[in-house]
Amino acid sequence: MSQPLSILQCNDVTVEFDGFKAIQGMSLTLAKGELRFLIGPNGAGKTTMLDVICGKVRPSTGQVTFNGDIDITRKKEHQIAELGIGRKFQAPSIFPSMTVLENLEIALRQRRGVFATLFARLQAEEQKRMKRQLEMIGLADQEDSRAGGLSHGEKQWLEIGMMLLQEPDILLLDEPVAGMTDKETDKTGELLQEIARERSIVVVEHDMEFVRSFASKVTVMHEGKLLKEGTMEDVQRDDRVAEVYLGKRRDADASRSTA
Amino acid sequence: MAGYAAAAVALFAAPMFLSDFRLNLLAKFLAFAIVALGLDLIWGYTGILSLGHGIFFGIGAYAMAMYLKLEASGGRLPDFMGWSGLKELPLFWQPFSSFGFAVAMGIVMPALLALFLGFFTFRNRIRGVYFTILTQALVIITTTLLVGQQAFTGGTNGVTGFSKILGASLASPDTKRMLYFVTVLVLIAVFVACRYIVGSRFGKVLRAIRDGENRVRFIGYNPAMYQMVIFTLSAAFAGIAGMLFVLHVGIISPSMMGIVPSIEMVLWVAIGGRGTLIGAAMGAVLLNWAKSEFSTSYPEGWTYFLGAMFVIVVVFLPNGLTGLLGKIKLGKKRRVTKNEPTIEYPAM
Amino acid sequence: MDVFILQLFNGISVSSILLLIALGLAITFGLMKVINMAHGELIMIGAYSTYLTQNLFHAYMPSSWFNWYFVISIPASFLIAFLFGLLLEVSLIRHLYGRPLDSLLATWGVGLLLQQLARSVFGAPNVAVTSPSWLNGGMRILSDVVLPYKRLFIVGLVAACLIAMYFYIYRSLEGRRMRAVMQNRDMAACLGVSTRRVDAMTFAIGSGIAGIAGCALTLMGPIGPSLGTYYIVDAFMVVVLGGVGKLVGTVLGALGIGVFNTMFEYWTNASLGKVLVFLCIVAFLQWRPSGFVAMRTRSLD
Amino acid sequence: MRNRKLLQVGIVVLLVSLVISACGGNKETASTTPSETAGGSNGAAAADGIKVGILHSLSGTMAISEVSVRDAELMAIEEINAAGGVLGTQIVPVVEDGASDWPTFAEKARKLISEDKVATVFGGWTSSSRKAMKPVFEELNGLLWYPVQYEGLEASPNIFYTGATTNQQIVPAVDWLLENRGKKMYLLGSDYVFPRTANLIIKEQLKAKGGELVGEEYTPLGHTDYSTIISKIKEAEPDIVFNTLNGDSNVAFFKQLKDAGISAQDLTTLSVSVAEEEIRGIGVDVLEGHLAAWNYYQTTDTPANAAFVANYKKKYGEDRVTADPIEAGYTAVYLWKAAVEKAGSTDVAKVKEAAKELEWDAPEGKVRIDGETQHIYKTVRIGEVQADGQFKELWNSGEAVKPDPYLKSYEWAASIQPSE
Repeated sequence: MSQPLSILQCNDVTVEFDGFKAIQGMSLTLAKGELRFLIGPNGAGKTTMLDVICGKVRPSTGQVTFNGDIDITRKKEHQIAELGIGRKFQAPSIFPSMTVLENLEIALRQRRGVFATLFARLQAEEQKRMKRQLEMIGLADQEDSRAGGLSHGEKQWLEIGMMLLQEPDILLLDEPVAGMTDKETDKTGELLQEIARERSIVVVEHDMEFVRSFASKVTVMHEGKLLKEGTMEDVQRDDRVAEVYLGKRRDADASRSTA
Repeated sequence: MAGYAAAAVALFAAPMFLSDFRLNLLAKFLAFAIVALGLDLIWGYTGILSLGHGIFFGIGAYAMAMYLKLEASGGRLPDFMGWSGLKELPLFWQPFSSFGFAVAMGIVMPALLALFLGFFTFRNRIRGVYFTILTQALVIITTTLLVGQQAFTGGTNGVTGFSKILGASLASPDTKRMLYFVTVLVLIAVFVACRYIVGSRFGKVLRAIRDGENRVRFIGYNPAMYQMVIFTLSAAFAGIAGMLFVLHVGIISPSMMGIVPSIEMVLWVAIGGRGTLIGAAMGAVLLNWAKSEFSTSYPEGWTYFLGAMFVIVVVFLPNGLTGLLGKIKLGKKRRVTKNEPTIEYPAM
Repeated sequence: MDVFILQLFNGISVSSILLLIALGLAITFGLMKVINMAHGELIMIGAYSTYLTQNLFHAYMPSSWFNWYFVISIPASFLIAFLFGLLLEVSLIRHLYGRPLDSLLATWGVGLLLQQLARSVFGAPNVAVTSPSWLNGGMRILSDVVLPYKRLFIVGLVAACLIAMYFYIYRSLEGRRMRAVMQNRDMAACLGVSTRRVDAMTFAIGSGIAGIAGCALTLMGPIGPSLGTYYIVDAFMVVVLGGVGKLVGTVLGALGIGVFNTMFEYWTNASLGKVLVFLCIVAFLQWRPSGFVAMRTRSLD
Repeated sequence: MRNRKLLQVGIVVLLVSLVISACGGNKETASTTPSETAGGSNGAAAADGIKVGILHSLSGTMAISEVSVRDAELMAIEEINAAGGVLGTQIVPVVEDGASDWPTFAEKARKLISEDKVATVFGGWTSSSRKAMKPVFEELNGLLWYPVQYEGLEASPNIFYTGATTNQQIVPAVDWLLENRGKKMYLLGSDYVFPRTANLIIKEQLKAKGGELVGEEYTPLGHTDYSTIISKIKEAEPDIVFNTLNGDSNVAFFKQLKDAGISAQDLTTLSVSVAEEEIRGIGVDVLEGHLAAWNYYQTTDTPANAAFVANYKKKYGEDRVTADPIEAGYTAVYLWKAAVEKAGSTDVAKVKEAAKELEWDAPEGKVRIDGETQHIYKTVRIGEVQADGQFKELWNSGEAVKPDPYLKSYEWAASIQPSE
């Protein structure tokens, strides 16, 4: 059954919260090196879908497999992260009392056991990678600042930087450009395309401008179900999508900060 | 480094300046400083508030007290067992006639209990306030059991009436001085260990857990493991401190393990300054010194002072006296940067 | 059979007392996430208020009226504890929102201060409160089963408090504001609700109910400066076991602890009974970390 | 970063030196100035006075009981000083707070003996505090006067016991109950050493004297709900409840007993920890008719007592009451004074020698120190609570009973004595 080229497969996933079905029988297949956009009106279950993949929410039925044959449906968050699935949350979540550099240090791909970290020394190679990452996210001159003191955009970048240092195979991004300026948004988009050369990415986004500019393949969700999957043109041409979005477009754009 | 060296020298030189009684007091305070260091590791650095450290302290203390009691009874039944109606030494008491066994138990038993508790609670993601209240429940369970099993534990009286350790008389000033030096050495060792832990990547993960436990999980760390390990370590430190306490004070009773002493231990750290090791240790020494100085002359005033101090520090000076001193010094230099070492304690 | 009925009643009675002391806490902890360790001292304030009311009646009212002091003392206790709560909120608690563990420590300090204050004002020994004579005696339902009026009264008092709270929270304008603030503070503020006022009111009401608990406790137990320390941990256990944010959880928590405690105490002894109950609580929380009734949220922390 | 390190170093140095200097500073001054005392004396008087320690809990849960004993002891010292002091010098009390915490008692005892160099110490209430202080007094060869009835099985060479031991309170009380109130006894106590040891003795006594044990129950200190216990008592149908509950638990127990419809007419209870002070906190309405066993009541009719009660009320307020431990604390100070004057010295060994068989007219009647055990001969009294909160004496032992802490003269108690 498993396609050799797919890195992530969600089969018939259903999520229930106290009787309310947030996701109903959703399936999703992600190929290696794919940049996939997940869109849909509020309450469509996009964020919940990311939660299922990264282990934050357990589906009541259905299965999620990683890299062809690893069943991650029942695995814990940290195990899933260790396997190579990274997650960026909607609100920037960095460690505010630690410095930028310290934030990056603990995000580095490394052995994450108690004893490994207790005796870990910062290797020259690791240092180089962190420096490079700092340059890339434009925080090189703030490496010793407390992360809590950064601006909102800087925090977003820091979190992306942390995620890249984790070197995951799949990146799950929840509204990465929320609160960014146009320039920052463009830069992020380019970065995502660059990353997608070696890794797979799933982006949940409300900013249609951004989606249109950078998406190759788009999945539309509605009321917890798959509505349409295809290229941006396919999706835009689809009647049902238009129906869901028309008249609702304004709402969706206005309340970007909720999902 | 120079400051720490000076502090160590001062501690080693203290016997030359202090009377036996004062030295004994200082030794007791230093034992308390060890508990404070352990508490700081889990509270100041990891953000877990345990109001149950009195138990771990107490278990360590009881282990040592059992050895001392058997040593003092010289083969006969310890006095309290007699008046509780026991006719022979209970089985679990017997190995405590060995000093080595007692010391090992004083460290291992609190650590194991913490490991056991931590294994379940942290894995089940009981944290923040819930964990804190759970530790209080544990305190009630332990003290009620200890008090209830008088024949085996000495009940509310606890265990007291010791005479010698490893053949040396506990009453002699030489032994006391020796025990003082042992306490200083242990404190330094624990302090160095804590410094290492805090500075290591492990320590950074701990702080990350304090800032956002779930976020740590999505980076790929298992916070439960880290919390368990640090909680266990902290309990072991408390156990060591308990053993030293018994040697200096000559008694342990459930009243040292209850809810009030457990909260007081947290108070030392809060007032000294959580999140800095030196603050925690100094808090323990200073507060206890002040207590023994002032509580006598003004028992009522002391309680007011203690309560007010607690409220003011927690509400307005979350970084304790160390934080306050830091602010004053920085203020003088007119140097305020983003780097200022104030720590935000996020919602838990 | 007689003993069974009596023990069942005792279980319910113990639960009702637990519920009464935990109700105020359920509000301050459950709705505001403030861990008020001084809750026990607010109970103590309620008890001393009752004592003062009694003394006032002794001094200024005709002795035939004395029996009715208790009727006055319930609102009086509520009011005095309410005022103390208000003062506490305005001066301290409002600096502690979002820092639940710090609120625990700071209010413990407040508790210490209040205890010492009571000691300075009323002296260290217990004071005596004479129960009104209409609460003496009991209802004989079987030849050997007497249900004391005082315990029945407390059960009724708890029911009344619950109903009053239900109407306040779910049926009044103030209550709606309170729920709005507790669920989404920023949004409520945007809509013109004075969150400061609501916070202060909520905390004060929680404190006031502690005062009523204190008043009721004068019927059953000692009245002294350390009165609160006997009940505070039990009260927290009730709230934690019940789950945060819903009154029905608190009711279940109180019933669970009260009934099991009575049963265990009957089968074993008081010390072991207590240990067993606490062990059960610890075990139960491992299974359901957020208590009987849990509210789910979607936020990260 | 560098600045931060420097700062930390600075703080360390500052704090360490502060502590050391604080501790050290006291060493220099400790020998010349005594601690501030609640008695209001100052350093000047200390230079030519005899210092004695007063060590009770002035804070914490035990303060309820112990503050009054401190008051009585200070009053005795004041009286003695007013009459010219002891050996022609004034007594200077050094008051310390045991804070209801046993290790603190040990610490303060050590301070009083080795730092303040007091001649003797009056102090303690709970058995636990005495057990904590005992090794200190024995190690440093100090002298402690302990004023509260206790569980016996102890006779330290460094302690004088001015409260009752078991054969001066519990044993005669049980005898009296078996003779006058019935055979079926229920033992109820707080969960600590005194009740457990007392009940151990009572159980032996019941076996020997044809009584019947129908139940035994211990509740944690601070227990406040007695509904289940009362159910158990009802089921057991005893003639007598022998009550060794302590402190606040008594309030809850008696209030709830009355609510359950059980009055003193239905069931005899005899308490050994409820005295005049406790009655005020429980309320006379629930206690009236219940019994207690002590060696002294405020109503005890001796000339010394009339003066004692009058002075105490005059000094501390008309609403205050005297009680057995208060009287025992007061008596202890006078006994020590008498011993010092007889010995002509405050030296511990000499005082102990002089104290043997010493007699004094205490408020409770004539007392005598038993040289062998360092306990005192006391008259046993069983009293009933009256509507005014005072006791009416129902029975007394007639003459002072010789103390026998190990119950050696009681055949049935053989199994309780330590096996040596």
